[in-house]
Amino acid sequence: MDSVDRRDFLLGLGAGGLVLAAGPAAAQATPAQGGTFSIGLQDSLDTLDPTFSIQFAERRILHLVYNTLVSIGTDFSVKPELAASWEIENDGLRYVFHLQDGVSFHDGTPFDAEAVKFNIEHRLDESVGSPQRSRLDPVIDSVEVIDPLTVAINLKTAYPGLLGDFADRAGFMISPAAVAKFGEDFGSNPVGTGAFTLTEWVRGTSVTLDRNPDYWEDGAPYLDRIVFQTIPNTIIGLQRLRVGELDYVDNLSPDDLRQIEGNDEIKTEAFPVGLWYSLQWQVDKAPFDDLKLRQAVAHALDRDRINQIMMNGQANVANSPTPPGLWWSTDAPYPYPYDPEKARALLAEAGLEGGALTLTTPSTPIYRRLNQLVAEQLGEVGLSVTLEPVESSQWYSRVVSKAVNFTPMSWSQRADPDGLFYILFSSKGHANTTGYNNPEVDALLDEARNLLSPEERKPLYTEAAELIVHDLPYVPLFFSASFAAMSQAVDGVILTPDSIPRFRYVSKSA
Amino acid sequence: MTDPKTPPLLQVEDLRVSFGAGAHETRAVDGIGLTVERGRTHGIVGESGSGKSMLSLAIMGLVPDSGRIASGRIRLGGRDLAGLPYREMQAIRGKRIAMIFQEPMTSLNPLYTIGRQLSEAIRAHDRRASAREIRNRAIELLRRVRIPSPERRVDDYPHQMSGGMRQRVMIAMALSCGPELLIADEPTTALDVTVQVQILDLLRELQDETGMAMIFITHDLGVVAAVADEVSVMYAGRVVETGTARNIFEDAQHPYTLGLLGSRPRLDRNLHRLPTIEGAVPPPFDLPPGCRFEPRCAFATPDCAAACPGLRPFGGNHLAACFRAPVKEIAR
Amino acid sequence: MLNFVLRRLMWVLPNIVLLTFLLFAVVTNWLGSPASMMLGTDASPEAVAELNARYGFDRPVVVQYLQWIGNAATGDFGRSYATRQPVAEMIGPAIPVTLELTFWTMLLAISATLVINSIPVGKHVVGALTTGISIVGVTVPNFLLGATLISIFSVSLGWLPTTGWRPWSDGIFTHLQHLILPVLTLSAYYFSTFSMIYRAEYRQVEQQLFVRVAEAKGISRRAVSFLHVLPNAILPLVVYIGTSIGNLVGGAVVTETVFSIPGLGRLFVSAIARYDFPVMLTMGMITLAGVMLMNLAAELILALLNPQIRL
Amino acid sequence: MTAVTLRRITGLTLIAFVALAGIFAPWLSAFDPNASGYDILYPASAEHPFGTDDLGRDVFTRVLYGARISLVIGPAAALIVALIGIPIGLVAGYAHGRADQMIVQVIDLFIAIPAFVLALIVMAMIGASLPNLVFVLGLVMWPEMARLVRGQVKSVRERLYIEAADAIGCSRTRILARHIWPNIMHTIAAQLAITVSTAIFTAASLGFLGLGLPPPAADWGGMVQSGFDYLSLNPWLSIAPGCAVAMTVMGFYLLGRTID
Repeated sequence: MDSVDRRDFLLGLGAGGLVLAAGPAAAQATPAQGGTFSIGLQDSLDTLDPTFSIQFAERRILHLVYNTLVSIGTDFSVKPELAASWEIENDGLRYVFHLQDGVSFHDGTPFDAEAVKFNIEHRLDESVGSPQRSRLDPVIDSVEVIDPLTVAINLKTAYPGLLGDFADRAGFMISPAAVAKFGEDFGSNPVGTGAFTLTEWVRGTSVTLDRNPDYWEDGAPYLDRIVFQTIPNTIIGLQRLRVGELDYVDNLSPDDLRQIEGNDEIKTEAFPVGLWYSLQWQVDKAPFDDLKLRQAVAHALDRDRINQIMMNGQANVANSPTPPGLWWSTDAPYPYPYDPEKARALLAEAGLEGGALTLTTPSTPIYRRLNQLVAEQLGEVGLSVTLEPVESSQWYSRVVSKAVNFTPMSWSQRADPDGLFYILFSSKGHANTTGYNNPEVDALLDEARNLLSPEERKPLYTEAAELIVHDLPYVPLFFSASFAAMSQAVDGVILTPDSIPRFRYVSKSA
Repeated sequence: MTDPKTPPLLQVEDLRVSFGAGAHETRAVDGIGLTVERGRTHGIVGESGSGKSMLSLAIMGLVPDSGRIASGRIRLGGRDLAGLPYREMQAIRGKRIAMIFQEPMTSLNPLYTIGRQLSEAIRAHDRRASAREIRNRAIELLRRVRIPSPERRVDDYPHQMSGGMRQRVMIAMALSCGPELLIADEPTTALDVTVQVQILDLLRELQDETGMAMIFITHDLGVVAAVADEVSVMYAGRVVETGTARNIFEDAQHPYTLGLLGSRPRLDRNLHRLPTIEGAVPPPFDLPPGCRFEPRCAFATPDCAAACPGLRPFGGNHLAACFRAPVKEIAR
Repeated sequence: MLNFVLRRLMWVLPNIVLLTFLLFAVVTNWLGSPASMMLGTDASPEAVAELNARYGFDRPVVVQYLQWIGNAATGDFGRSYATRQPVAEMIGPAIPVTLELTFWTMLLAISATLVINSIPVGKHVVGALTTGISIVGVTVPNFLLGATLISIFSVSLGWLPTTGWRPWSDGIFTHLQHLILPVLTLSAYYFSTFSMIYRAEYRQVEQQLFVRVAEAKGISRRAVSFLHVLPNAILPLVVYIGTSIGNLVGGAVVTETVFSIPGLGRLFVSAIARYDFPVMLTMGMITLAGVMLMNLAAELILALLNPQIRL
Repeated sequence: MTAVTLRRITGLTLIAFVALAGIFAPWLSAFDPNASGYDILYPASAEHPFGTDDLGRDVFTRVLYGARISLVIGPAAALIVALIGIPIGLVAGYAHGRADQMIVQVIDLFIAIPAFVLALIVMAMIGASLPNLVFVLGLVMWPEMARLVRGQVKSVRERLYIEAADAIGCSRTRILARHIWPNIMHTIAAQLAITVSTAIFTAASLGFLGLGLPPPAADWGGMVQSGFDYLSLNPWLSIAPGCAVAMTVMGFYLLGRTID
């Protein structure tokens, strides 16, 4: 099923304290050359134009066809990519990027400062209609070409997430000449600077990418060809992996792994940080404007049971939006432990015993499972819950337009706390779909945004997190456990914490 | 009449055609004997349900799948055809024995031209003939059955022809391989009276030309009188009387034959007639225990209900199956 | 004949126009602004207004429809809201896929129907067997059959690929290998419906006198069955296929989904799920046109087979 | 026993079997069809004859309860088909000339629209729920019924005695009720049984495409779909509800199929 991507990666400046397990990139000294790498792809693809891409699955291909301005590592650190280095000036209001020399697009046109300027202005152009515009427009003031390999971006306001955006969709550099040539068809004829070029795209079936012989990074790529093959579900993906039709399948749950237990030819790896699963509602609208109802729901949910059933107990129950182990993590106790009696009492106080709720259910299996458990548990405290199915691809736009009041949600983790906290919980956050507006939280987040050192910022986020968890715009549920399975012959898949595997440096031994 | 040295063309002996098995067994044809000499015409007369059509199908080897030849022999020039597999019969059907049917309107496949259907009959027994040759032969056959401008009509579809024309086509088809025996199953029944006469004339002429023998099945004694040399009268699966045409028409012995003769409209004579036979032929699954005609017979005695009479001679080859025969005297 | 075809086409066109207009009106009224779908979620009201004006979504439905149908007549069906591709480009590659799937399926279903039900030997056994199979075939849903076949031949035995579609360029063997299970699944249903209709008619035709006549000519049983009974018994089947092709589309939708075949059925389902209106509309039109053309084709075939019908 | 009788008896037996399973579900199974459990995707065992699903629910129990849903959807949809299709068919069959022509045109127009595709579109638009599903099924299936009824009325009318009744001045409703209806009743009843089977079949197909009843309803089509992901862990998850659909559909189909 399609899933609209909102696991946007927002990277901060000070990723200092966080070290996650390094990916398998460094495992092999001399990667094998050549071969075809086949990947099972469950989601559908709409476009390979990063300006318009909103499907999550598209980005694993975008990372092959294009380069981003900067990149992130498995430890959330920002690394050079097309920008070899950069300076941040003027108290974070001006970013100057020094570009790699000698990079050209697949069509032979050079990648230079003008190209960067075109890319950013293209996304800002209202008539283009890029979904990234609303994100960038309030932040970016102007783009200046200083010399062919130097470009400066002036901001309207300090924005610690800028580099994160440039490691992500806003940072994919497309060929201005190709945009002029293909116009609206650019999405089917992508031209970037990446390690692979699009050879064939049979919609709904496969995407074939061939190695870019002129790729600018030393050595890479190692493979001759990467093929993404559409699979209808994981069972068929795993089946094809077993018979060798595929080399790689991911998005696997702990239950899925049971199907390949004991197979020596297949290895599995866990994604480093799971998605933050939660329930959200509109706190400024009946019935969820009643804190007692929200608390009753929180008390009614047995999150350990949910973890046990959905994730085989391998997920981490979430007590706040932040998983343990990050520099801004807190170990504050969760104020709403599983307590059905208390939930009933709260409902009685609120006069909502026997109430009826509608829980929006996107057509993704995991949400469908989650919602049935939620409905069951809320049913036990006397709340009758109707599940309203919504096609996945329609779901998030309905959440944004506030047509949905009560829905499950999942967000990927960000390298900087400003990432999730600001967009979700600030009243000005662009992804604040709950109507949550707590001036105290706003003040704390604004203040933390303009500070640089983690030590100074941590207390502010800790306080904000406590307020947020108390106010319950979201009920935190768990951080998921998600796995990738691949042939033993495969090396160099990088499982980043943004849940987008990177295949650029993959090699395959014969 | 009968040359003792050469066997008759067709000799049917004690033929039984059964449907079903065990307690459910019914006999559509029950112990029939029949002899057809070369070049002669044997008429078979009976009401519908008497088994005369099944007899002809049995001779053709076309008993429906649900039935079978239970016993008896069908000798064609000495060779027994009964029980021959479909495949072996294939070489005989159409080639040595041909058949024409009652309903010319439905006896041709509506999807094919008559030329094609004729060609199929020719090719079935002559695989070496060229397409042109076959077509010429088809046209020639149409000419022989007096179809005007056969070169044109050969490409017509059946629905473009009248009933009489179609019956001529059927006859042409039957003649295509020069059969020794032609079985004509009520060939004129469905046609207008004037056309009937034409078709009968045609058959007679063709018989003179080719010297083939004919089994002519009908319920119409008038027609039999016009064509047959020998006649057998069938009732409920059995032959009740057989003999020369003269025997039957002038010296009928069996009450059923007399009944048939009586029920025939006669314009030439205004004789006192026997009452039309009441009732219908009993179905093969519900036969009376004794003489099968007993329930309808004006002359029946209790003996008739007790046992089934066999054929008895009444001079020469004239046979009849009745305990009370001759009955003419009784009737008078 | 030509006259007849033209007359019928004159009748088909207004029907398509009427039905697509209904679809158009219903969809635009129910789904709200196509602009918000095109711009995505965080579109500003100004952008929506501008796009509305640019694409003319603010005009009356009739005007919009006329424009659409006008463009459609020149082969321009607009662009997909979801993929921004021209609709014709999206649908184009799906057409041969579905056509090929349909071709093999029909070939298998029709030839199996005709052969199995016309074999002159062992009629009782074969008859009882096909009646049984037919009943199972029309009542077992495609997805169950598909799932069972996948679970047996792909998952357990590993003989055949599970799902997917490979183009001819991947090699004929690979291509056909991926076709086996979907074609089997789909033809099971068709074979069953076809068999029922054909068998009933076959038995009627078999009783006809001309069949007896053909046998009396001394031709083989096979020739009688296939040259005389079959061509007559096939006529109602032709009519049925022509008039019910639309209902057969449903099976293709499910089967293409089960086996992830990038054909029209799956495209249609995904367009419906995403409210991808231009694709939906074009697919709707293609389906209707297909149904009506199949009706016409059936009549023509019937006329070709049966000399008694004059057009 | 004729083939038709044999089929009817088989059909009724299947329907009775499914109906009894649905009615006595609480007695046949100790489990709650919607209660989750910790035994996720267990294969078939004595305790769970069809194993458990991805929420640890007993598949056997859910298949049993699913009978209730199917046996509501099928007959309810057939009722709607009857309420729309029969009157229109009767009117068209009895009307002469232009009126008949117009109704036939409308019926033909609707028949030209592939029923399943129409059902897909409408379901996607109005959203899944039991009443919506029944409504959509009724909406797409009535033209077939109308066409059948019209044909039946026309053929009965052709028989002389209706003309005679017409001639002696019987009212139209009286003719319909006294002369036509008794003659076509059996055909319509058979067609209704077929309609029930088609409705259940279509509902299951919609469920399989994700447009059936929302979870946690024990909707057979939806169960097949969600079980598809786990065919190798517990094939019963898809196969058992799929077979239940086939059995029910076959039951009604056999009941309604009067020709060979």
